Formats: sequence, structure tokens, C-alpha cells
Amino acid sequence: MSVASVSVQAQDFDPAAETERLTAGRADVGAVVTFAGLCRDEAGALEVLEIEYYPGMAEAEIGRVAAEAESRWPLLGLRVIHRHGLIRPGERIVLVAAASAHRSAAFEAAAFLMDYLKTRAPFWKRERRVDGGAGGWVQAKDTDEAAAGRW
Amino acid sequence: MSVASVSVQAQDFDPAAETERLTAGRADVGAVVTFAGLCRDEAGALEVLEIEYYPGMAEAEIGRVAAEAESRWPLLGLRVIHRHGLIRPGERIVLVAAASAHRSAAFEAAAFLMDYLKTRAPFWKRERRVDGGAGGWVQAKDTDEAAAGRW
Amino acid sequence: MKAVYFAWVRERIGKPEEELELPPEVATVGDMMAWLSRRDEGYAQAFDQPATIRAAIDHVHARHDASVREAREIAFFPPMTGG
Amino acid sequence: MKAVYFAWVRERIGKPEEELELPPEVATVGDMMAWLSRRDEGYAQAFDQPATIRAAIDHVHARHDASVREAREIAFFPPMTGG
Repeated sequence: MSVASVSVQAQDFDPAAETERLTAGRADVGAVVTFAGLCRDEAGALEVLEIEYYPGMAEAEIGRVAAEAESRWPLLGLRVIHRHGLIRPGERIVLVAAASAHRSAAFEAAAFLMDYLKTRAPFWKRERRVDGGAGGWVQAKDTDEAAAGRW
Repeated sequence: MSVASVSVQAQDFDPAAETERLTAGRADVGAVVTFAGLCRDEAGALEVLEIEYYPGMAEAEIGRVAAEAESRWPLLGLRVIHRHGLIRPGERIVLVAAASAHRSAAFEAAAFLMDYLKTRAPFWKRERRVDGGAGGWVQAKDTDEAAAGRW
Repeated sequence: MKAVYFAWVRERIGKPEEELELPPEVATVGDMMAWLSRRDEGYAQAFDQPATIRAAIDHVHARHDASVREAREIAFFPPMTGG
Repeated sequence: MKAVYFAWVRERIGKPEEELELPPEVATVGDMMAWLSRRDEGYAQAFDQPATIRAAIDHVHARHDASVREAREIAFFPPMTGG
């Protein structure tokens, strides 16, 4: 049975509550690794980030990546949340929390999830600049492809 | 200037508040990786874990490991907490939270810190068993030495 | 079948989705991009560097040589930038 | 100088710390372990597998060939199991 839970949503989330839920009422979890991805202000230049996504596929694709993580590492819990819509500097964009008996599984699964989210989950970021400049669509980075390639 | 903060303490801590503190009032952080190490109940066999430590050296050694992490990765914040004393199943033992602009630095620094804490920080765990059995001192694992050796 | 477009592919084409009847000679994702890019200037711009465009068939990533014959929904979009 | 002991090294020796006057022939951490293990059965047990014992001089990890001449505090303990 899958231990993964995936949400794609506009609203913010509470990383503490999400992480807590992975360990509540159990004592077989020895390690929880939580990744929070935040919106940077690009040295004051960014007004807001617009995140477009593919409804239906986004949830399905993250679910497939989560299932792959579960097949590779002995996870006791896995939570993934990705936001869409308007996100301001300092706000949270993405959460991955992985729970396992020993630390290496949680660390590796969380890093794997993030590398795969970056390159496989159908989300696209557009920047709106403080100076009114177009900013435009964020370009995909070769380093993200390389990071995903290592798994 | 160091961005690291290290505590060795008997009392519990609040991972959410500690993580929050790394990002409060700033928008240059793009990634926060938080590791929480918890006390497992060993399938119901463990009553309580006793953690002995070397006062003075524990803080100093974690500080040296934190400084090495800062020299290797461009960190914007780093928080390490290690508890000592009596810890019951399900309770938190250790926290490492690393903040950076991009995710790889935060992931790698947090994993590095944990591998080094395991093999270099002067703490010793002893198990007290539910059945009254000695349990005794936890043995160091070769896999932990190997994990530290990869850095 | 339904075609859906995202990000700057959507902007260049000028609509988020449409119903299409594919001619019999359009067998693959790659064929479909070539066929679409002959429709008008917007489509041509959207697909002017076909190698950069990603596709999905029924919510699953698909290579350019994947068959479109059984597809209910085909999506075209730039490389993803989530996470 | 002060010697401090932790975990089962402390238990076998039977005390957490003590003040010691090292004889001149004790130059290194390794010498000191050999010298201590001749004191009584508890010390002998604590150091019966010297290769497994870790040491620190003034709060810094020290190898067995490190000099103890300038040390103010020397610690002996089993491999660490924190984290």
C-alpha cells in the first residue's frame, strides 16, 4: 500500500503540521527529511511569481514519481505539496517530506523527489518584475536535468 | 561571519519554529532542508534511550562540523540541535536545518552534518528495555563510518 | 481528440485548448507538431524549435515518436520549471 | 592533567574523571592507554581493545599517536553513537 500523499493546490500549507502528520502516533520512524522550496525575490527585482500547471497531469505525474520513490526506498511516509497561482517572494512553493526508519532513505527520497519534480512535473513559472518589466517565463536549467539524471 | 547556530540541550525543541527562524524576514532563501531524528521504539522493545555526552566538546565539535559545512556550501542559515538525557520512543533527538538559495546546497549540507554528527559528535546512546533487560550501549555502525567517508 | 497547450506554447498559439481531427498521415507526436505548425504563424512560432517542445498523451509524458492514434488528449508545452 | 571517561569506558574504570600525573615515559595517547590499563582490572578492561577506543585532547579528537605533553584534559570513550 502506498504511503504517499500528493496535493496540488493554490493555497499555502503548514510544513510543521504536514511533517507532524507523518510521525503522529507511531514510533517506528527514525528520520524525517523535509524540503521546503521558497520564492526568492531575486535581490528585490521580483514582484510575484505566476505558476501555471496542467491540472490532472500534475497530480498524476507527481504521484508516479512518488510511487517510484516508494519502490526505491523503504519509506514510512511521504508527503508532496506543490502550489500554483500567484506566489510572492518569501512564500512557500513546494514541500516534500519523507519519513523512514533510517536517515539515508529519507534524505535520498526527498532529494530524488525534488530533482524529478523539477524536470517532470508539469508546472511553469513566469516572473512579474517590480519595475514592470516582462520578466517572462523562467527557463529550464540544464543543471536540473543533470540532477535528475543521477538517480 | 558564521550563519550557524548550535545547541546541545536536554529539553525538546520545535522544528517548525527553528526552521521558521532561518527564513523569517528574508526573501533570498530558496530552499530549506530539515532533518529530524526521532527515537524508534524497536518494535515495542525500547522503554527509553539514555544519551550521555561530553559537555564542552559536544558543542565545540558540532560547531567545527557546522563551520566545515559553511565552508563547503553557500549556506544562508544553519541550525543544529542535539539532545541528551532520557528520550522516549517517538521523541525527537536531533535537528539539522540548512537554508540556501538553491536546493542542492541545503540537501548536501544537511546530509553531511548528519553523517558527521553520527561519527564525530561525542554522544553515546544506551537502551533501557521494556522487559527490564540490560539493552546496554548502542554499538557504532560501520555504515555510519562509510557514510561519513563519502564526503 | 483534444489538444492542450501550456506556458509560451499556449501564448503563441493563442488558446489553451482545442478539438482537432487529425488527418490519417499524422501518426506521431512529431508528425502532429509539424502538421500544427503549418496552420498559421502562431503555431509556427510555437513549434519553431520542435526539439525543445515536450508532449504528453493522456497525462503521461510522451516522446516525439510516440503514436497519437489512440490519444484522447495531447498536450504540448515547454520544458517544465516547477519545484 | 585531567582524564575524563565516557560511556562503557567510564563504567569499566568506575569513575567519570580524575586528576593524573603522567610519568615522563608516557608521551602519546597510546602510551597513556597502556599505562592506565596497568593500574587495575577496571582500567585493563576499559582498554583491552585499544584500537576501538577514541580519544580527545582539550575537546578535539586526537589520534593514538598524538602527544599528551601539553594536554590539560584528555578524554577516552567508545565510538560515538549520537545523531
